[in-house]
Amino acid sequence: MANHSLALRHQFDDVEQQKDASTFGMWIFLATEVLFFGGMFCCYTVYRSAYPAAFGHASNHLDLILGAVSTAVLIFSSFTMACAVNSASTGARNALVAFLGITILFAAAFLVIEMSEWRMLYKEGLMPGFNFTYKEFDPGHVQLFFCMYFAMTGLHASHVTIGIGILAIMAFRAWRGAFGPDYFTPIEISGLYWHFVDLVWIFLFPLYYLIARHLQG
Amino acid sequence: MNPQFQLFPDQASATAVHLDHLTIYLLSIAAFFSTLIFALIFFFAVKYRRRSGHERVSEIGHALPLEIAWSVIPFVLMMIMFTWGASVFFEMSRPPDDAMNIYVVGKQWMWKTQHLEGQREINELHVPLGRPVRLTMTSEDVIHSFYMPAFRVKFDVLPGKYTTAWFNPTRPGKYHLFCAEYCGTLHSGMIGWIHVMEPAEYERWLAGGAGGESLASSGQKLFEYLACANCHRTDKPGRCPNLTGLFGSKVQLTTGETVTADEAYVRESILNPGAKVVAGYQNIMPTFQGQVTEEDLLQLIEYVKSLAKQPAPPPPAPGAARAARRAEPKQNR
Amino acid sequence: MAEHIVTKKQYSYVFGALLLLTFVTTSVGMMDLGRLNVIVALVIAVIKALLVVLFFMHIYWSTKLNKLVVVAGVAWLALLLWLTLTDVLSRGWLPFPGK
Amino acid sequence: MITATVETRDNYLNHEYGVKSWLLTKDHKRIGLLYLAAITFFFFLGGIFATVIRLELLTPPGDLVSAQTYNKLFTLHGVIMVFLFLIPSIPATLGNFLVPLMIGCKDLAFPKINLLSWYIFMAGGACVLYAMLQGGVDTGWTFYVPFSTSYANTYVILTGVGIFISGFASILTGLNFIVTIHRMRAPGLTWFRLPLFIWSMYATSLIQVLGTPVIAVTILLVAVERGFHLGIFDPALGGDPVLFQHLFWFYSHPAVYIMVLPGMGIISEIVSVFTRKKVFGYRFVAFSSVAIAVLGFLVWGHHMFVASQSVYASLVFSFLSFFVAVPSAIKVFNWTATLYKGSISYDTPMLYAFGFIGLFTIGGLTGTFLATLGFDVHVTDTYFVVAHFHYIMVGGTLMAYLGGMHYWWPKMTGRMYPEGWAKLSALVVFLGFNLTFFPQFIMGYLGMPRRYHAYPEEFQVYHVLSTAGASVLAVGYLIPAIYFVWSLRFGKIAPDNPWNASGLEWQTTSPPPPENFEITPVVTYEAYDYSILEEMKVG
Repeated sequence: MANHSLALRHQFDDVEQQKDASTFGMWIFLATEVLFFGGMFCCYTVYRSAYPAAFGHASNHLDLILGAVSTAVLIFSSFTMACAVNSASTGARNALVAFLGITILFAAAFLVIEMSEWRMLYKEGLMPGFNFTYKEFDPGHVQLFFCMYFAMTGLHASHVTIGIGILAIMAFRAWRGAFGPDYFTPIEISGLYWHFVDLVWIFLFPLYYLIARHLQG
Repeated sequence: MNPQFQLFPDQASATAVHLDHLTIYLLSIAAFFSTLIFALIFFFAVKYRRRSGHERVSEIGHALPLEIAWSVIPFVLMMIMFTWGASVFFEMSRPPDDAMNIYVVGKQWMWKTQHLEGQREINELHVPLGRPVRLTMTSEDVIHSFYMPAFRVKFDVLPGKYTTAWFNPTRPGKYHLFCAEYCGTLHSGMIGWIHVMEPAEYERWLAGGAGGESLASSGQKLFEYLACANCHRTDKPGRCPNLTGLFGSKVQLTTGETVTADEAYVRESILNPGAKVVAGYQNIMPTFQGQVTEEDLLQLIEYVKSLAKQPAPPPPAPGAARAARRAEPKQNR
Repeated sequence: MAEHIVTKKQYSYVFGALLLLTFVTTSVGMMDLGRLNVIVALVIAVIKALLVVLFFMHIYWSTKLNKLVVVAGVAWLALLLWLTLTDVLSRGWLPFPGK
Repeated sequence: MITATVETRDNYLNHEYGVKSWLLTKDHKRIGLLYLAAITFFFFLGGIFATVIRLELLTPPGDLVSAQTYNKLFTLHGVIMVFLFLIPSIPATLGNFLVPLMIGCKDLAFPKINLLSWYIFMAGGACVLYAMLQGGVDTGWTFYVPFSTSYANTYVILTGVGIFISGFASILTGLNFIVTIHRMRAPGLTWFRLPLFIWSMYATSLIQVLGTPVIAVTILLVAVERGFHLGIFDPALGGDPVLFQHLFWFYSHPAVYIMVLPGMGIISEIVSVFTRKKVFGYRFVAFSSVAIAVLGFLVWGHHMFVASQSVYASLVFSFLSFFVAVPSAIKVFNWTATLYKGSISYDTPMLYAFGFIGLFTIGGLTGTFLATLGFDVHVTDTYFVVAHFHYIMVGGTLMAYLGGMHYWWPKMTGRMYPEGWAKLSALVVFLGFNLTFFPQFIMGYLGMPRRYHAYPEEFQVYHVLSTAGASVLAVGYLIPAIYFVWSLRFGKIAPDNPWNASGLEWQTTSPPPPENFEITPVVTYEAYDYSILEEMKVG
């Protein structure tokens, strides 16, 4: 009981209510995030339906293998995050810290892969606003494709970066022994956030790397 | 025509009259309901005012029939609004086939208008009485909105595409033209006048202008000046599609899609030739972005339109053949 | 709400499925199947998303309220796309202004 | 556990002192007051801009300020009033203060996030103020592309960032309310025993949570496009300016309901208390709030009938728009029916409620005009629209806000306001408002476009009337500002329940203790059951 009252904030009646409220709040925040990315998905859908051929040409400048690998990497980090929550719930402190560490590592790996893709596109002159020299098929609409690509992957990458920050804090707190089987809501909530970041990429990958490749006509 | 003070705007077109009838319906609905609410509030407030601290109330929680009544009745009245409004909107949206075409280009902060006969005006538009006028409009920079209150006509003018509005003036006179979409510093200076003239007077005005050359022939000159005719040949198969009979027809593209050759298509094909390549041709045309103004584009389009009225020559390619077979203008909509 | 503890073994099954689906979608993406490409890629993406949401994010064992929030988020996104596309896709259906 | 004794009257105001105790507070009541201070500042700032606008429009030529200055004035008026006053107005002040009190809990679910939201809001506001001091912005609050991205040469990005940031304050407030209302209601307080203000706050929060992120990302895209010349909405590349308008109005139309729904909640409270009756058709009024919130997301395209949206989309949006009118009508009729056979007293909050119902009726009816396709073509982007949304936002939201401020002022401060002055100001506000905005309906139908710095002479009569009304209105707003401050020191000490209301917030002391209730209340009766008060006295 003493352990509980440490973690229980005054506005709540009991730990159960507090935990419920926190998870519920996080889900609402994630619904917000869906709509936040949703605005960009809407732009993508409109432009993709209007200029399929240009999107096809542009899509072929992305490295499919790199995209697939980064997807796998991010999914793996999501898996280790789930394992981290599991470890937290069983009170396995060392496992928790280790799994968080692996998650952070793979998140960083994802960022490295993504940045190398960006670098490649920059060198090829496919980065609107910085270096865009593409002159072949329908350059205007190809530029739109890359605008949306960089806007969406950029927003996603910023979420990954924030996620790494959050997970680092969680790992530090876990290492200090802040969590136990009866109090690990922050780990669970960070996990939800991290899985959401994974979710977004699960859609970004097919939209940019897969479905337009054969549309060039 | 523009007195110092008005309660009701000029009605200078049939659409204006139709819209005002709708307005009268809307106003009577509003008058009825607001009077009803105000009267009830006033009546209740007086009748049931609290007397000497004595609180006697009758609790009536709710009454389902009443709730249904005051949901359904307004809804039915609103569906009438919707249907009526939509029919007026359709009238506003569909220019008659015999409408005369006038081009409008908006830019910060002026309206440029061009008549097919070649007359150009700035912040003014002369039109003949009793003939429907279709405006094909575009903008050189930001979004504007072409607004003529006396005709109840308003439509946004966007960069990069053509929008249409139409009106049929029924009263001669001088009417306001406004820009209704905020467009920057001198937005309120982007105003002008619509002059509705008797047809004979209009003919005199047309003849008196310095123009002399029709839009289509200006377009033809431009077509030759830009050396378009080197590839788009009309006498024999060239490297590019023959434009005779093109306008208004269906065009098959290399992607397998079929598009209608309308103003937007011609415009895009000049500025961004690679976007829609006709089946059977190579993507070899250079872009003319930056070389032609919006007004030049309108002249070129008008020239391409004038070619549509000529009979089509034998087709050079299968795709174009299909297009040519349907070449009579405006039947494929 | 009783907390449901998911074992690492269960997680690893989900992970395996996700990895497999990624492989499938990538391979299919390399083939030209016409319109089918889009359908396959999106269906697989939705399946993957469902796996993540239901199991990694515990929605499968979660309260109705949390499920409702997920549905609401997706529904509102659908609303945004649907009504925007109502406009974008129907432009130029008739020779009306607004093309 | 703090055991406050009744004698010392420990309350949230005197519990702690000092600037730090305010700036680091996690008490929802104090945060509500922090918001109150901030939005009052923004209201008067926006009001100053409105004053200069009205003075400029006194004469047809643009002779008082330059065209560029005028454009900045109406842009800043719009941006500040919409994003920094109206949207946070009722939810962040009265909502923050009242939601936990009304549902009988100690605080919101996430007090730290609540404080954070105030800081985020202030950061956003500071950005807008900084942009204003640097030279302002002239795009209109709508930020239409491509003007905002490529043509305006003012501080668009800075203002956009300000709006982006303050949006998160709005999201967090909404999130906090939803969780609190779901999870923290007092024992016995079932959904259908909730006060209608809570229902309306819940509906409002839904919109804040689901709508705000879309405007955030839209503004972000505008800022990025402007900063790096990407071309996302650039027509020269095939980008679509109309797409921007879709994204913008997806939020900005429902945002109108963020502004007016809380107002409707306040009116339900006030009408009930001052007629001593339950609100007629409680469930209809409650569900109509949620219905408005949901349907409000389906109608945004009625802002774009002439924007070159497809005719079919316009038809769909026009049709759907009429559905929002039904729940709005239900509310108005139910309030009116509540008066029937009541015991009506004319205290100041009730005067504001009368004003609200009348003005909202006019605003709502003209709203259905604007949803009517053909009619909208003529009046959109004219003063008709300006008049319509001021009837909703100023005649509706602001009247309700002032009514609510008077109603809960005793609870918030422990002091009564001077009743005579308050009644006078309510009357002045009502008259001034109508004089300001009614002529604008006529002017709009005559064709006077909005956002005009100079205008043709035939409209002058209406502009003069409008400016005259605005000066009356300004007086009407200054009077409460003065007497509210005055009452903090000289007002009569307020009893715990000055209106004999039955809500939980009135069962605690005025002002409430830091923990709101000494004993967590248990609710056994429906909202607005005034017979319970008699039983309590007897008991």
